[in-house]
Amino acid sequence: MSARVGVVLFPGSNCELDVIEAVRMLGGDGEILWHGDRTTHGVDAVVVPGGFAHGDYLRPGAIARFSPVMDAVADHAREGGPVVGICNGFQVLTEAGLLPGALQKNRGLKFMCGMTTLRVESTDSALTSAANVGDELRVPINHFEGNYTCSPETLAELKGDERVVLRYVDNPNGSIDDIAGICSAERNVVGLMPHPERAMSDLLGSADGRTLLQSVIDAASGAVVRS
Amino acid sequence: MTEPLHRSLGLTDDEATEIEKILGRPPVPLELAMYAVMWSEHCSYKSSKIHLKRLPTEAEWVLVGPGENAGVVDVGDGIAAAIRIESHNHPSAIEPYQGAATGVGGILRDIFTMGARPIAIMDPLRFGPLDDARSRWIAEGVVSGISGYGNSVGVPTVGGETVFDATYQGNPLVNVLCLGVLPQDRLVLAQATGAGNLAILLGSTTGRDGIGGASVLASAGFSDDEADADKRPSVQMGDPFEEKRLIEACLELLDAKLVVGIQDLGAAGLSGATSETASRGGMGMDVDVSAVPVREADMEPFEIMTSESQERMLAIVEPPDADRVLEICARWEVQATVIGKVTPPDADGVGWLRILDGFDGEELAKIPADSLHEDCPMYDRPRQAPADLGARRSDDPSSLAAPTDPGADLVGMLTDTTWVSSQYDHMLFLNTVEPPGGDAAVLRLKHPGTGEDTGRGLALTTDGNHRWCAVDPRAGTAQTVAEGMLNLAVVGARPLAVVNCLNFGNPEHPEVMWQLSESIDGMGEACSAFGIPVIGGNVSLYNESRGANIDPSPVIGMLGVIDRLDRRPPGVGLVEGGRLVLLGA
Amino acid sequence: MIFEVHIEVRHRAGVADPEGATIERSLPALGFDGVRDVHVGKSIRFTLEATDEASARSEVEDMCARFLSNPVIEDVEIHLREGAAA
Amino acid sequence: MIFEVHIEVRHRAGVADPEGATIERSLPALGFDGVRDVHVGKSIRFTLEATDEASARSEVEDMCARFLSNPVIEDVEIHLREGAAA
Ligand SMILES: Nc1ncnc2c1ncn2[C@@H]1O[C@H](COP(=O)(O)OP(=O)(O)O)[C@@H](O)[C@H]1O
Repeated sequence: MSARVGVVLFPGSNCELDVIEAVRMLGGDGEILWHGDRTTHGVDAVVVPGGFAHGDYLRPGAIARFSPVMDAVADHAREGGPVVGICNGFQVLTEAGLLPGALQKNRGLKFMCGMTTLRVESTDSALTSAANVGDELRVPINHFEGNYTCSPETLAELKGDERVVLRYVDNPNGSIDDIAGICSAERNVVGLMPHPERAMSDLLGSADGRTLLQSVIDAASGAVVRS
Repeated sequence: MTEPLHRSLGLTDDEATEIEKILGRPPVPLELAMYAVMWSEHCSYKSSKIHLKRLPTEAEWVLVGPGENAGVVDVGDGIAAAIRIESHNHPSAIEPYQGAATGVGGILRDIFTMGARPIAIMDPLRFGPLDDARSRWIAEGVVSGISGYGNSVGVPTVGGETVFDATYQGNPLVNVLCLGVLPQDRLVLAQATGAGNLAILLGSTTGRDGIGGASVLASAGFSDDEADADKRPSVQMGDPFEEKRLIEACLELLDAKLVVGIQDLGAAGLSGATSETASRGGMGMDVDVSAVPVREADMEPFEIMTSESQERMLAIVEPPDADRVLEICARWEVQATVIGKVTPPDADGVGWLRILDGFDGEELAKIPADSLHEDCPMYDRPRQAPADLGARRSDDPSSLAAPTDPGADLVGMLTDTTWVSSQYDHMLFLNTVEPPGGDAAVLRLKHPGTGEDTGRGLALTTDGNHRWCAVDPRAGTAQTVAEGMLNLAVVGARPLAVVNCLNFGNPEHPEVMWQLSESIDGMGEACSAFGIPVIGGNVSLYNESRGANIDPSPVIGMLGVIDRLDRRPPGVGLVEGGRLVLLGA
Repeated sequence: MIFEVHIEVRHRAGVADPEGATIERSLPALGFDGVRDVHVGKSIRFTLEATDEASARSEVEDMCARFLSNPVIEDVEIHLREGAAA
Repeated sequence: MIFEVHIEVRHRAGVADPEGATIERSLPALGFDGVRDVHVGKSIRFTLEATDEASARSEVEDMCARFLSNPVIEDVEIHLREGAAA
């Protein structure tokens, strides 16, 4: 049976169908999780996709994190299920307290859309298990508020536990310590600003996102034994 | 006030007489306000319509030509493409961010009104020179406005143009093109049919913004507060989040076949949407102005009927479906209110638009619905070639001193527009094969219903050249069409349709009318010669800059189809040792 | 003299405030019921060196009109206070 | 009772304020020289119905901590005033 990946849809999300298309390309089953539902409908993995949930009004993720579905997502995470937040989804997960830190406006105060190169720093996470440490992946970014920040203590913890899973090779947005993606202490919750679903085929510029989403599908199918 | 009301509303004496003839009595101020917005140049095309008629508009694959909210063509596999271009020049000159943002919002509504999901935006932009501080402020604001709205609403901006020239100082051009795709059986028209059907207003509340010309009514005794009039902002705020929910709700309503017709609220607000849907359907409509959800207390009927508040749609629904419509809207958190009822035409076949204070309440206005957008007098304004045309044409480059370093001059003329396009999401929907930077944007064509890849592609380009057109608007516009063709050809696309945005100066100046007319003929001749129909467009007049008309600036948008994406030409990458071959004369 | 300047930039009356409206709509779901009329604006603080209060004020007004706000859609409220030397 | 609430949301000390920095950098070019220490924050205003001032204040504090600000990067300043009845 193929892995069931639930993709959360808030009003204002816009990458949900792209993620589902990408999951299907890898043989997984993608389905929408409506923000108003109180359940994840038993999916194997949850992706919180990109977009502008609730218009990003107040702060990105600030309103979305109170959605009924988010309690179910938190339960899923607590039980060890994979949860990946992409872009706006990363912002939602930090607001919800499922990941530490916060995402501020880009250093240049401009929205940025374009290709970046990411370096895989740890393969011990639901998003990077199929990659190798040191791999350089070309994956696009698309955000205004992707400048990751956190307290010095949090940063020390993230680094000490190798929870920084992806770094930018050329930091585009001012993120502290070049951070592009981090994971939770249990390594099953991951957030990243770049969009792996936009790097699924050479026709569109890069197929390097496959490795990342394949890791999610592997985690969903239980192929990866969590440490 | 000494000036008669109709004049302060922008209507001529002859137009006022015409209105009185239509009604058989003097209009009340509310009626006059509705005519004034609908008979404005912007809504009625009264100076350009007789010329636009000369454009070729037909081809086998055209499903909807000019006149509807967007043109629609058959692109095969049961898929149709809807396309339209619009200008938001004047609002962008005074509030660049919101002016451009609401321009994006408006063009998107034109597309999803047709049942199409908007999949791409293009933004041909023209600004004054960058060393002018105000032009810089405008350019930065416009680009962030398009970025802020387009990215957030979730439609990628896949290309455009950026031109800086003194002719646009003080009067930038902000044109926005939108492309949408739809399963052919989802195509809907903006019609109100079926007496007894309900008109449901969807989306944002109605505020005092953008009442524009009609605000003189406030000082004409409609409002107690004299100072009220200048409190009315003429610029609207865009709300991309509201628009995103509207798109999803409307497409779901259309998929569920719950609407008979649907129309966006554009420049003439409710006056336009109610009268247009009614008259297209050959019907009348009763509108309960008191039912319209308003943003501020004490709004006058004329304010409600002419407000340009953004992010609103009018859906015509059969009564048994109303509950499901309201349910779907509630799910998307879109406000939905029954504000009107479709009425049958009278014995003479006239459909009446009645504005009521409560369906059983006082009748505030009663107008033949089609008179608002069909009976506006059309003008054949005087035309004359500009006096300096000879001088413009005899300006001979060979009289110039030879450049000492042409290479440096060429490099100096290049502008890296990635500063613009990197601020736009140009990748959403996983379609963008050729991103901004190429000759034309190339998009994968997926079936909008099933998501299935057809292996084919759509190509889009926008082009304009005001310098050519200043010298010879006819040949310049024809050349622009040819440039569009070439841009499509080099990505391997067959052209299917042209849309255009005619940005010109003051039509009351004979040389501007001459330029407009010549330009239209040049476009028509080129499109006929190439066999490409013109399926829509927009005319923006009164573009004046520091007392002078801008150079004639027609902008052409062209849509093409690529039969096999995997076999398209490789693009401009130069390969060492390769040979350059120049094709054509 | 050094002044502490606080500027509040707000939407003009009649201009839609989508952000405020969205926040207002979401509050009841979080258990905050009695909130009405939410408006979101910008708050700008800085110190200004000027010869006297009148010239400080006129400079700030000029700054607001030309740069910090767009009077077409925004109103400003200016607070000025003689402050501690920097 | 009805309260008028004004909340100023600011960057926490030590958190970069690129918007403030950008304004500060661009002002001299416009002829405004004496401006220093520019900070840009958010200003949120609303009316709140509550039984008394203490409960109004604690409700607003709760709202700020849980929703209106992100304590990782932001501080708030709360102003509360008994207002005219709605
Ligand atoms: N305003 C814009 N928005 C998005 N893309 C733009 C914009 N301006 C220019 N571009 C992109 O940059 C590329 C180069 O633009 P331009 O210099 O006008 O090219 P050309 O000379 O081929 O018309 C084009 O692919 C165009 O799509």
